[in-house]
Order: sequence, then structure tokens, then C-alpha cells
Amino acid sequence: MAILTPDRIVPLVAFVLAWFATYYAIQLGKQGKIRIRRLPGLDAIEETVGRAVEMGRPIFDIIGMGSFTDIYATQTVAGLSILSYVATLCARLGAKLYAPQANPGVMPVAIELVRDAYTAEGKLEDLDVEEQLPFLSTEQFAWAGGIIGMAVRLKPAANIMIGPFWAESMMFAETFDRIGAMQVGGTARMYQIPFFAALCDYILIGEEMFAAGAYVSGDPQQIGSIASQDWYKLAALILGIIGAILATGNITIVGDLLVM
Amino acid sequence: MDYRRDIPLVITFLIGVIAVMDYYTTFTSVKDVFTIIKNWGIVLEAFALGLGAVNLFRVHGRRISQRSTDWIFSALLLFMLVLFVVVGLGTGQYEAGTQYQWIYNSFFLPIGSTMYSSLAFYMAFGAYRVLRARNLDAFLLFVTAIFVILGNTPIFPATAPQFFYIREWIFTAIVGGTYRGIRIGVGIGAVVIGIRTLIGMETGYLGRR
Amino acid sequence: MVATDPQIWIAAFLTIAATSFVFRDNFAFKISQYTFIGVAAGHALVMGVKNIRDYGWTKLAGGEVIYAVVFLLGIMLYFRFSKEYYWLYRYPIAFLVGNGVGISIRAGIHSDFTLQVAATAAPLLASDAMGTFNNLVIFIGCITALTHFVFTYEGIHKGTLGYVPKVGRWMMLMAFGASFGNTVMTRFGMYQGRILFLLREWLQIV
Amino acid sequence: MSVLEKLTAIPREIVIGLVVIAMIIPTLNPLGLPIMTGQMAKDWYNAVEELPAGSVVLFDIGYGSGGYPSLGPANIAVFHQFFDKELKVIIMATALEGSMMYPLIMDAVNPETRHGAVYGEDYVFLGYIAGVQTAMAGVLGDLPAIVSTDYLGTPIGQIEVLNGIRGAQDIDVVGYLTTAGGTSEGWVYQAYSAYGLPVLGGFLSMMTTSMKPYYDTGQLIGVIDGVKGAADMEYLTGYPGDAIQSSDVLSFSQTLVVIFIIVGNISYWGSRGARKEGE
Repeated sequence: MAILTPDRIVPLVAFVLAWFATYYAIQLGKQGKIRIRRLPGLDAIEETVGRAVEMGRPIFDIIGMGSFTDIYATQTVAGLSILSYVATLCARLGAKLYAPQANPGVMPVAIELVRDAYTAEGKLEDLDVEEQLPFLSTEQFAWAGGIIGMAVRLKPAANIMIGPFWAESMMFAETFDRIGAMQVGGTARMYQIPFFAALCDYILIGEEMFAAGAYVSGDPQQIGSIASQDWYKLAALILGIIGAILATGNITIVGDLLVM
Repeated sequence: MDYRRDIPLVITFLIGVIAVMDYYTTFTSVKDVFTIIKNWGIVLEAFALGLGAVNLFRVHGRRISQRSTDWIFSALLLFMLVLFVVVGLGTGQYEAGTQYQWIYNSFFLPIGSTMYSSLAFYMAFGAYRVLRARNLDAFLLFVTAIFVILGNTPIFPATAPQFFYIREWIFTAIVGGTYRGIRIGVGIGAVVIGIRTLIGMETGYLGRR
Repeated sequence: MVATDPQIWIAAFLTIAATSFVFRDNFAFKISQYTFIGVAAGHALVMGVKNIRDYGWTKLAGGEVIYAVVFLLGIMLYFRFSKEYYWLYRYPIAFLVGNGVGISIRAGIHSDFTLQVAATAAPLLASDAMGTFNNLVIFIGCITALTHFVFTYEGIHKGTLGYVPKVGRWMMLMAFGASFGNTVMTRFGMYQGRILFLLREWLQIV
Repeated sequence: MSVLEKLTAIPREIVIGLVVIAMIIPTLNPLGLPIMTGQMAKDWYNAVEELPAGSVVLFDIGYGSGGYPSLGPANIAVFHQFFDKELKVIIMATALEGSMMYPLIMDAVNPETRHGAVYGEDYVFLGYIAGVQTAMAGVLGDLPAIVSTDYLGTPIGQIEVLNGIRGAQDIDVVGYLTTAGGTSEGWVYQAYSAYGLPVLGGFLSMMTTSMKPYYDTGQLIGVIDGVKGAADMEYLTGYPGDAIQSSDVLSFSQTLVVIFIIVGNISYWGSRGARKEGE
């Protein structure tokens, strides 16, 4: 065919189908027909809040220094969903929450979410925005230094950091571990996952954080797009398994088809 | 139609679709249009490079005029910024001028190459405090980390080449397999978010105001 | 012998200042940090102007009048800082986002999806036992890691089948260990570059 | 406080001091330990060795000062091999600081005196081009339509090495060194996927795991794995430099890390055992 670039038929089909799948899955999400499984990481968050109340020490929730306008925006959104969830738990159980902020664009949204959570639990009088959601800095190391200082001073019982993280992930994880805080870490910036895996008690790896964010927020768009990705992963699983079995028996049809 | 919101969404959609068509179809008219889009994209990205400087002037200018804490550092920041711009543009040679290379090699290069590499010390703290086989998860991470570090440390393969072969095997088999699974997941995730952006369901980039 | 070149002295001071953060935040570190932010923004601006000249102005001056539109769009970017006309900023950013997203996802589905799945759908048996074993580990790693990231089909995570994503998690943790080990090397290898500079060019003892 | 508990609380100042000492000693007294070259770097080296003289390489300096200590030595070794093989090298930069790295690298490589290569005839530097993947797609798609001058402002019509270079169809291989994930994936997308060009990729070691799937599927035909890959390349090309010297430092400093890990685990398990007995 002269119209289509040769050797790219299958990617094109996959691409067009992804378009439809995304649209359709979001519609299904709006109709409430999709359920996401509850991740163990979320139970861990509940556990950490409970532990903080018992110990009479505060909780940290760090959403990272991402903005709404960069390519990590979806991670920031997931981090905010988790923050809202943590704030609800803190208000309900009576733990003191600290959520230091790094991005002036994201900060008002974070404050609004936390305030809503406290209002819904009827505990607005327990919240002091100035103290509990301070703006530290937009500069990476100044921000990291600020959080390290707060952590050493306040000795939180737990630290929940879910969002986009860069080189500061190692500093945070190391500091909170040193002061004996229980940690739940999650990011989709894969380079930083190993540090969280080494230092945190629970981790949300990559897309797990999006799923957790969608689960607690119940946003049909986020839920829908997770479903459409699942369809592709299932397709990859089926094609991979069948293809490998057939190829082992010298039938390379699946592999040949995919590179068409 | 809201020209403040809808027209940008249409622009995103059209440009994105042309980019996709350029890849999958052979229409020469699409390719010509996309060549222009790429060129414009480069120029626009270049324009965007000044945004950071303007923002810093706003933020730190305010800090200096209000004499807030650390305003002296803000002054230093703006001085360095202006210095680079004046030397870069004033000589008319941009980054190729010898004066510019002098200030780059004096100020930018040493800090830039130290800032992130100084995390080596955090790696050392982390290693002795944290890389501990405290549960199954940490144990699994610990085992491969140790073998990779041993394989990466030339003195160990020099004494016993097996250290090197173990490291190579970990990369071939364990990393090769699992990271392929992760790559498939991350790749499809990016495509779905991209599609949501093109069809106007992901509008974060438009800002919140 | 110690260096006499002021450039080396400035660079040596900033190297030590930038490192000092590992003790704690301090005055010298702040100098290096704010200098860094300033020079990075200044350099970006210089390169931006040069690119505007080379890729936009030369074309416009060469008679391609259509390039006036890009300049207009480029200036519209700066309305980002205006309260009233903020929305004008959305036009050029929409252009950049459309181009950026289109150019990466069009190939992403090809490189990350079809080609990776095609590589998985390959024979498991190799010419030797070790090769076959490696193929099996790679295959199991890829498949189990993928199942770990399936969120809307709970059945995959329950009962006997539930061991599949669990194995995926274990394999991933081992792979993260490899990544951790390599990151250790990255950081130490990089800091060595600074030590070399200090010893060789500043103190001149190597 | 027991000995084991003391071990878990080594003060930071001591850790930092030990690390610095472990870096300085081998710098002053190099060991010259043998290098075991990895397959990924061998693949890069062999791929370039197999190119006939006069083949066109498009090379991207995709790193700045942050990656310079790791990737600079690799870049020097790679260029030595390019010029030894008498390849035509078109250099560009997708990183903002790339054009500041160029003079540092070229000072060390010195192609004119060491290899008899001439700027403009054998190699050219196009300078920094904004837009990362847009820049890649632009240069590969239609070079003369996008680029009008080299970094010094010479029109490309007057540059011999660019004669007849229209885009991907006239380029034999693409190589890059970068610290950015977007650049690293970008070249795979824009050069391999879009044009089927062979791609040689070099990046920080911490990125190697993420990029490994591309190497396994042939989308990258050779890989430089950070400072280790740089040492391998210096060894393979026969131009020893800073990376090989770094190997000795790695031997010392990482051995120290291994000792830290062992101490940490012994004290952790020891103090856990002690606590259990006390309960």
C-alpha cells in the first residue's frame, strides 16, 4: 500500500485501537463499571497513621516538586489524591499532618484538598495551614534541606512520599529512616524506585501509584485509563505467552506479525 | 467556542495528529507540513528557554526589594544570570566566545558536575545504614545489589572473574526480563496519557487559572 | 605547587561548597546553589536567543514571511506572567504539547509495545542449556512483572494464580537491586571526576 | 552501649572522611588493575570498527556539566575511534550545555594533530538545537530544511562534510551520550523506530537497567554503561584516560561501601539477636 508507511502496519493498528480503548474505557469508568483492586500500599498508609496516633507523633506527606504543566503532572495528581486520603485519615484519627510544598502552582490545590478533608471530618479547627503546609522552596536542594531539617526537628512517626521524585529521593528516604519513621514511597520515575525499595517499608512501583490514586479519588477518567492500559497489558501477556510457545515449536507467526 | 480554552485544545489535537500521520503515512504534503512544524517547534522551544530567567527576575527581584531573608543570595543569583547574558550576547559570539567559555568553566561546570555527584556520600550513608536484609523484599534487593557492586568494583573481578560474570548474568537475565515487562507497561501508559492529552481530557498544561 | 589561575580557584571553591551540603545546609553551599540557579537560567537564555536567531530569524530575514507567526507565538509564551492575558500563553504551549506528545507516542507504541512483545514471543529453547535457562528467566521476568501491573482483574492476584504477580514483584526487586548497585557506581565515578580536578588542577599533586 | 550498637551509629563525618580518603589514595598511587570489558561496550566498539571509512555518523552530545565526569571520558574515547576509522562525524547537541562540552572534549581529542581530521571536511558541529526529540526528528527528517549554519555561523552550503546529507537516508549510524531519559529514549524512537538506523547509546550507569530492553531487542546495537563503559571504551580503543583511572578509585571506594554494608548487616542482625535475648 502506498499510503501507509511499510513495516508499521501493526503499530498503527495498535495505536488506533489504543485511541478507541482509551475513549471507551473512560466511558465505562463514568458508568462505574470498572473496579480497581485495593493495593496493599493503601492499607500500609492506614497502618502508619494509626501508629502515629499511638505514638503521639506527626505524619509527613511529601508529594514531590512536580507541577501541573510538566510531563510528570499525572504523578503529581496521583500524589495529591493520596494526600487527600492521608488528610482524611489524619483528621479522623487525630494525627498531625505535615505536607511541605515545593511548587507554587500546586500548593493552592494541595491546601484546598487538605482543608476539604478536614472539613468533611468536622475537624477544621485542628488544621493550621501555615504551619502544616509550609512553602519551602522551588529549588531542589533548598527544598530537600528544608524537609530534612523539619524531619529531624519534628521526628515524625511516618513518612508518605508519593509523586514525582528526583535525586532528593535518596536524601529523604535516608533521613526518615535514620529518625525511625515508617515509610511508604511511590513514584513512576523508575530511576528513583530502587532507593524507595531499599529504604521504605512499603513501595508503590510505577503505575501502582496511579492505580492507588485512582482508587482513592474515584475519578472515572483516571480509572478508565487504567482499564485501557490493562487491556493492552493483557494483550501483551497473551501474545507473549502464545508467541513464545509457538516459536519454541518453530512457528514464529506472532513475532512475524508484530514486526509487520 | 471559548477561544481561551477550546482553540488551544484544537491546536494540540491537530499538531499531534499531523505528527502521528507523518509517521504512519506516506503523504508528501503531510511530511512537508510536519517539517515546518518541527522547525517552528525548535524556535518555540528556544523562546521558552527565556521563561526561567524572567521568572527568576520576578521572584528574586521581589525578594531583594522586600529585603526578605537571604535577599543577598537572590542578588548573587541575578548578578550571575545577568553576567552570563551580558557576556553571551554582548560579545555577539554567544557560547563560542572565549570569555563565555571562561565564565562557564569557572562557575557553571564545577557546580554542575559536583551537585549531583556529591550524592555519592549519601550512597555511602545509605549503604551502611540501609542496605540490610531485614525482610524478604529487602533481602532480594540486597542480594543483587551486592553482586552488582562487587562486579562493578574492578578489584574483585581482577581476583576472581566470576564476580564479573555474575554481574553480567544479572543484567542479561534478571534485568533484561523484568525491565522489558516494566518498559511495556510504562510505554503503554505514556501512549494512553498522550492520547488523553490529544483528545483534550488531560488539560493540566493549560494551567489552572 | 598550587594553581595560580583564578579560574581554578573559583572552580575549586565552588566544588567544595557544592559538596558541603552533605554535612548540612550552610553559607558556602548557599553561594554555590544560588550561583548555579543563576548561571543555568542565564545560559538557557543565551542559547535560546542563539537558537531563535539560527532557526527563526534567518528564515524570516530570508523572506519566509510565515515565520512571523512563530515569533508572535513565541512572544505569547511570555503572557504566562500576566494575570489578565494569561490565556494567550496557552496557544504556543498547546503547539508545543501537541508536537511533543505526537512525536513521542507515535514511536513509543512501536518501540515499547510491539517490538518488545515481539521479542518476548521468541523461542525459549537455545542452542545450549545456559541459553535456554536465560531465555526462561527473561520470559518469566517479563510476563510476571507485567501481571503485577494489572489492576482491574482481581482474579490475577488471588489464589494459586496470585503467585504469578508475586514472583513478578520479587524479580523486580532483584532488578532494582542491580539498578541500585549501578547507581552507587554512577555517583562514585562522578565524584571521582571532581577529586581528580582538585588534586590535578588545583593542588597539582597528581 | 555494645560494640555492635556503636557500629550502627558511625558519625557522618567519619563516613565522609573515609570515602574521601578512599578516593584520594588510588588517585595518587594508581593500581592499574586489569579491565574486564563488558559485552555492551564491545558491541559498540565492534559496530564502529566494522564501518567502512567515510561512513557518516550523527553524534549527539546530550549531557552537560552534570554528566561530564562520567560521560566526558567516554566521549573522548568514542571520538578517537571515529577519527581513527576516518568516519565523517556530524556532531549536534540536544543538551543545553552540550555546546560547552564540545570544546572541552575537542581539546582532549585534538582531531587535527592526532588524527589529521579537518573541521568542515571530516567533522562539523551544528551546535545546540532546542526541542530534544523535535530536534532529532528535524535533523533526521530533512537536515538542510532545518539547519542553516554550523555553531560558528558558517552556512551549511560551505561545509564539505554536509554536502549531500539530506537526512536519515544519508546517515549510516547514530550515536549519543546523555544523562536524560527523554534524550535516551528519544534517539531510539526517532532514529531506530522512525528510520531503522542503527543506534549506539551511552548514558549514566543508573539508566542502564531502564534502557536494557532496547539493547535486547536490537534497537540499540551498542551501549556505554556510564563510567564502567567509558573505561571499557578507553581500553578497547587504546586511548587510556580518566575513566580507567576512575576504575582504581571505584575499587577502593566501592570496597569501602561493601565493608559498610557488611558492618551494617552484622550490627543489625547482631543487635536484633541481642534484643531478642533480652526480651
